[in-house]
Amino acid sequence: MLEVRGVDARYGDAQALWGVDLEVAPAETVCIVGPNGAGKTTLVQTIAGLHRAAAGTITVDGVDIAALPGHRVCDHGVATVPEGRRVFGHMTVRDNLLLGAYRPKARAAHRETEAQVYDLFPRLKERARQHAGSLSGGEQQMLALGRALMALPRLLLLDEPSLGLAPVIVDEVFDAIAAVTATGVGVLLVEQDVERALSAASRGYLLIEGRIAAAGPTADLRDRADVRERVLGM
Amino acid sequence: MSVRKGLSILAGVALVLAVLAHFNTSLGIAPYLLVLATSVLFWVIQATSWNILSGYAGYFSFGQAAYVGVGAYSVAVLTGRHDVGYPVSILVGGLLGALLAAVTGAVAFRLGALRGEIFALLTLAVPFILAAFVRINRDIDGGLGTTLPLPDFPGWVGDFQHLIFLLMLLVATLAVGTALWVQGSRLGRGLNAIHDNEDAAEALGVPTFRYKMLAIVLSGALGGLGGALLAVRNGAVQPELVFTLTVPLFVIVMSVLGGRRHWAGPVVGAAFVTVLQDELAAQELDQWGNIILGAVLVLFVVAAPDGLFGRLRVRPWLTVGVFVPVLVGLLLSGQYTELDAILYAMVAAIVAALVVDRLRPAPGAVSSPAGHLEPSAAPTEGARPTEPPATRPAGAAPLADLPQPAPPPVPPVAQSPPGELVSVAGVTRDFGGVRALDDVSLSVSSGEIVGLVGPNGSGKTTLVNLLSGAMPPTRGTIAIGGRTTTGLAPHRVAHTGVARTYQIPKPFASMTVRDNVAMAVMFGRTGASLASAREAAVRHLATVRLEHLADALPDALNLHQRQLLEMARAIAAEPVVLLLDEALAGLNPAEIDDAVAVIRRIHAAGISIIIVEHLLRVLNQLATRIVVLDRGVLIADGEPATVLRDPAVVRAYLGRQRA
Amino acid sequence: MTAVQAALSGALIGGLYALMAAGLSVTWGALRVINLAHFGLILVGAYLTYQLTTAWGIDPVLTLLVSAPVLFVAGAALQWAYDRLNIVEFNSLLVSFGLLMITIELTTQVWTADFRHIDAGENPYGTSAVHLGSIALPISRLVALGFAVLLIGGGHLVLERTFAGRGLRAFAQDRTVAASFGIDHRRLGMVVGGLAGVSAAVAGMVFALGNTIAPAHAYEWFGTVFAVVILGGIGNLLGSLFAGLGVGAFSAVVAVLWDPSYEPFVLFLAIILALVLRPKGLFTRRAAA
Amino acid sequence: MRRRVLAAFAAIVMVASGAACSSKQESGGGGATDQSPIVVGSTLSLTGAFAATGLIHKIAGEQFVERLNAAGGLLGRKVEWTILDDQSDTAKVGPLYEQLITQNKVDLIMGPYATPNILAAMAVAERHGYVLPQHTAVLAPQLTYPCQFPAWSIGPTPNQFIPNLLFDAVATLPTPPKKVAVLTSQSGSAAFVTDGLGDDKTGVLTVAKERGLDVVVDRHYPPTTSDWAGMAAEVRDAKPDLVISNSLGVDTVNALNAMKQLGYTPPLVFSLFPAPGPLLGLGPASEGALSVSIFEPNKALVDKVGGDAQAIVDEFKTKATAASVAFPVFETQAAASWNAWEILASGVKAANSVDNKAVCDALHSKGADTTFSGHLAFDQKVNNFWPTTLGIKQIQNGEWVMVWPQDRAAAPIKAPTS
Repeated sequence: MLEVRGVDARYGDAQALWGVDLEVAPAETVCIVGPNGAGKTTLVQTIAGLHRAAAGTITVDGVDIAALPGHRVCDHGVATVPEGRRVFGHMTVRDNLLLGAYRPKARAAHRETEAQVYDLFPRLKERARQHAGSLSGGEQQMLALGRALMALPRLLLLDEPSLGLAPVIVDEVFDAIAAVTATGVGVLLVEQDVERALSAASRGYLLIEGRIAAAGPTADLRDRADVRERVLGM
Repeated sequence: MSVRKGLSILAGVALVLAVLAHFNTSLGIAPYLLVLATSVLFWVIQATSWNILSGYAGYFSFGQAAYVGVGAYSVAVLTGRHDVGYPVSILVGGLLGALLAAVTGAVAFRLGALRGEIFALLTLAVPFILAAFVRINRDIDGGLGTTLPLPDFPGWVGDFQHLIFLLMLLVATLAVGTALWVQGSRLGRGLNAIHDNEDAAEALGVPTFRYKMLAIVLSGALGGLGGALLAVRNGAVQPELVFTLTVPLFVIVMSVLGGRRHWAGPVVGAAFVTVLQDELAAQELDQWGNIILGAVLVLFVVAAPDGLFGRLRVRPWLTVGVFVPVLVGLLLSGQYTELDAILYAMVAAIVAALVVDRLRPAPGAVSSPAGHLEPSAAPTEGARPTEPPATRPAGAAPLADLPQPAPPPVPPVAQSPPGELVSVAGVTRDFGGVRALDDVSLSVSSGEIVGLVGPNGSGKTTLVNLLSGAMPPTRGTIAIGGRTTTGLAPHRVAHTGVARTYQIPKPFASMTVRDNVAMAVMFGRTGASLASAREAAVRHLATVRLEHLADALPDALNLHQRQLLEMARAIAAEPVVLLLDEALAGLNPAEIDDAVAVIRRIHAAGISIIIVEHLLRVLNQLATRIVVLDRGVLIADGEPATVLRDPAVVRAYLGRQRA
Repeated sequence: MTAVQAALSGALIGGLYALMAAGLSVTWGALRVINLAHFGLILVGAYLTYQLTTAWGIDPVLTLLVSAPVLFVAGAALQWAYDRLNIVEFNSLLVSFGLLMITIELTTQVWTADFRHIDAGENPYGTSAVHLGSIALPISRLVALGFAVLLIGGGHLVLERTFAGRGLRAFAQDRTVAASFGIDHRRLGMVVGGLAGVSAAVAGMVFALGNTIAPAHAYEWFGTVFAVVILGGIGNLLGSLFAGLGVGAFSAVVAVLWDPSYEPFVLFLAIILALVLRPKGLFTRRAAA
Repeated sequence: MRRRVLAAFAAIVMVASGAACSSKQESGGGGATDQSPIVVGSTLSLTGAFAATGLIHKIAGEQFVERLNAAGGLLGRKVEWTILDDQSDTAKVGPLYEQLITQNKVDLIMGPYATPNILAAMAVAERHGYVLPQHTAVLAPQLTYPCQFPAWSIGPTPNQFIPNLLFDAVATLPTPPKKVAVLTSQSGSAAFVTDGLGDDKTGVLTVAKERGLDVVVDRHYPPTTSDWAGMAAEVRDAKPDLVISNSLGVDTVNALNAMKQLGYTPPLVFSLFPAPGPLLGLGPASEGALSVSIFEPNKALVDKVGGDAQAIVDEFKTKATAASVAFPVFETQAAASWNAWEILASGVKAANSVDNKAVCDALHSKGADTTFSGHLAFDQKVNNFWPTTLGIKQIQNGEWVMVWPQDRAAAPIKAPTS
């Protein structure tokens, strides 16, 4: 479904990504691991259209989205759960969710999707009228996920979903990710908790200094020397 | 350039100007240039006065007219109505300006929330109030205006124009000298830190309230003196003259156009805008004059959003190289008056600098990629242009591949006597109706590393904020090393030996990594000078192995490096206890191991540590004790192994994943 | 009785303050542009109403049919320029100050600096009133309040209840994340800028109904309007309505019970007090952090 | 880096000053010959808040200079007028006059418009010993410079003179007013008529009491006032016979509008210094309103002045209409302007020189001849304010008509219609 081919990204003169290739299939969770500063967030932003690719193609179901501005990328079924959750704290939980359904297609179906999201995260329903800023970190992560689901994505980009969350909450978040994948959505996961990422995903990519250094099933990756040294610290 | 040298050059320039003005007739300088120069100096005073608070510390003020008005009316009332001599009334103008500033500051700065636009509105209101007060009060002038007598002055001064020029020059020199001195002093560094991140500055030991008060009082005194001289120059004072919005608007225009972070910015801005305005008025353009002025303003702000001086300074030779030939050329052509020539030469120099800047951006003027997520994921290559390539291991991530030299030991801290270091007794903290901490008691002995864990929203960060003094407890007391810190300002708490890091790093964005750390040394318990603080900073950077990035700006650092910078800054304050608030969040295992090693080194130097962390693997390695909070209540406190088996802890926090 | 009359009249004129403040507040809050040129747009709105009414004898309220579209385009164009040139916050203050100067001088070129006034013959609203016993409610002020409630109330509903409104609020808080959900900030920003222009057209029209117009007025509006924007809470539309009414009524009562000369003194002291007690604005809901 | 910049600064200063020296010597040579024009300099508020009236003074002045040159100029030399725009900003007036005198080296100066600006210009004129004819400064006691010559005399003590003039005029009405409401703008040129100035507390308030009138409303408002509803309500509820609006510009218009909106029209209104046009624009609401004037182009008055008066008045109307002035009538402001120029011309002729000291002395000893105010003699003891020719004018049938004092009136004062 998602195919990234030969993508470069730059910040001014500085190049952050070098010829990145990757793909994600429907109902598949794929993780990207690598040291800080390897370009993982840049990669997610480039796919989401928030950063312009300097070269290469990014196709979603055959449509090249690499040149589209950020607000057009979601039209092709790509939704993002950004690092640090970034819910709209001054808006209610429900308004956050409805915002997720901003694009016309999602807007038309927003009632049904909203019900589905509440089924997945009952706690959001309880708090629908509360300001998102008053939620706990775990609840905010649920909301960020729910908000992305409201966009009826076929591809979900998850950037550091466990960041700053208590273990008991991280469990819930990863359960929810699994549930989402089960509905047929492709998930691209960036996660510093490498153990978690490798166990949640079926395939993975090792990104080092803006280049894909290794790729394969997570079970294989775990055993590779460079992964163990560079990201697992063993 | 040292401050002292700067001041002596400034004094020299002032002296030259004074001599030129004194002999203007014999030198053939048109008397009108003296008049114009007096106007320029007035605006230099006001723009500089504004800049000391609003530029350096970032507290945008719309109240400059208040100081001008108070100064002018001091002269109007004392000299115009009560025959008090000019010298006294001018000084009183400065004093009252300072007093007014002190009152404004005391109201605004006592309340931490009065920042940004709220502070701006507060200051906007002050001139309105004063204007109304003058109009109501017939003992002042009831709004009728006051005329002033011609001052007496010794004959050697020359005529009145010489007198007022010299007075303005004196105060302008004082103002610019003050701004120059402030910029190079601890006060200036502190104000800069306040501008970048006030909370972090306070936590590092910067006495923010005192510094802001100092800045606003200096600003008020200089503004008041300038206003008093305006009254003398004009010979008449009306409320419409002094309490007008055009004063703050033009002062802001001048300072921002010139550049707010450097003392010379307002000087350049004031000179340029005043000369331009004057030239436009003299051209008999009527409305077109203001239209051109407006257009120039729009163009230059768009072209140089961070101020003209910054652009000129990057290329001094280009600036002078364009200015001087154009000036000389125009003068020799005989077609232009001196003033036209000066103005056109200034415009030519500015335009040249801006155009060249556009074509070939100067080093150090890298603009951050606007409109994108903060570049925490910025690449490790490039983006650190100030760093000489040789010191960077080519093609390697800075941390992981570094050869592991024996890191220098953290300088040992004056050991506090063993025993209770941190004591938290019955502490409760409410936010509105929500109780974030409920009757928490906790004690930390020296040498411990205490892990603080709990679900999100359980009160961990609140406890860190209470310990660092960022907020007071609703009830209960906190003591550090036997000394009660409850009720102390955060910078005082810092001086008792508490340092902290922030969950989301809060570096001072306008300072290099080295200076970020040097700030902590300067404002820490020992209070070193900037020069020695910079040396010490390099040592602390070596402890966290960031020394190769000492000259980079924080924007160019990735998350891990920023968190290391937070730690370097914290230990630079030479604390006895260090509060680490999720300092490892977002790091991958390899980086975590690296950070853990740093923390161990810090601990080995005798610093006790309280660490908030979700990663139990880390706490198991590091902590001597674990404390668990749940919904504001302390539910467990003890050995890591014991605590992590506690059923209540498992239920509330750990879930199915055990340590 | 006099005080009641004054308070009511003051509150009604507060509708005008609210109209002037609303556009400024929403572009500041949502787009982070402090658009001083907004005062210029209000001025142009007032002159357009004057011009169309006196030259063609159109009913002053109907002049909105012309001035609102014109100022919509102007507001949208301004926002387009600010966005293109990446001008936000305090630099926008400077740039828009330059633009305000230009606007004021251009209106002076066209209409001269003379005081202009829509004569009674062409202005059916100018001097008539609704009488309730001894209380008179001037029509021009009722128009001000009516438009304020309509425009601000409508704007509030749009912000709260529609997808576009949510999009704008989201954009105000986090433009990057908002963009990733399909919010085209350029277009939305231009629409908001345009609507702020429309509010300026309405404010200008209302001002021209009951006052004489001169280019220099643009500066005189600063103090009160900024006070209303900040007291109401930046970006808070309903807040600016309430703050407008409150400031209007409060100053009128001070003027009657004490003396008009004390009004700015008391008003701005009260504003400082209000800021000290409620620094986030009087009408901002307490959002949990 | 800083050192280099500072060095550059110093270099700039040196070069600038050096260049200034060299160019100066070239331009200093051309001394004034008898054929060179006489240059008069002034600022006017051509933009900003005072621009509406500033334009009237510009048109009147240019008209005067044109006529003067057509008649051969002064002392056989052409007259040139340099006008700079002070943008209605008092702070700019002083430096601009300094510029005119020291850089442009004008021979003579003319005052700017509006009292605060005139005070600022007077300080400069006094420093340089220039003669300052000025058209519109009314704050007589503050105009202490001996070579300042007022062209619009409202007497040395206007705070006594104006109330008495007004009350004398309305006392001739069939039912003279008994209750007065006083609204006062807290600005330099209006408030002193209500409250007096300095130690002299005489003003509308005290004079009204002396004459047994009842002051039912006394309100002072800041010049920035924009909401008149409160004052309007108070006036309405106090039911005065006469509303005295000691105000400037359009304040009276706004106040009357606000009253009208409350369903109230005061029986009789006096407006101290109104902008002439807008009050007429109120239509019937302003019929019968009173104000002060030194000249109105009423036929009777123009005939009485005689000479060129009609031609001047007509020519002004053509020019002002062309410049789209809202109220293109040669009334008090334009007449004051004309007076000021005639004072300057008279002084130069009498002194037979453009030496400012000589002109000043000549004006003191010989006075000046004016078209609209006759011969003026300047008394230094009262700041050169000559016996006032100020009268009361009234809106009758939509036009300003001089109605008081009787010997200079074009028509008798009319009683309120209601």
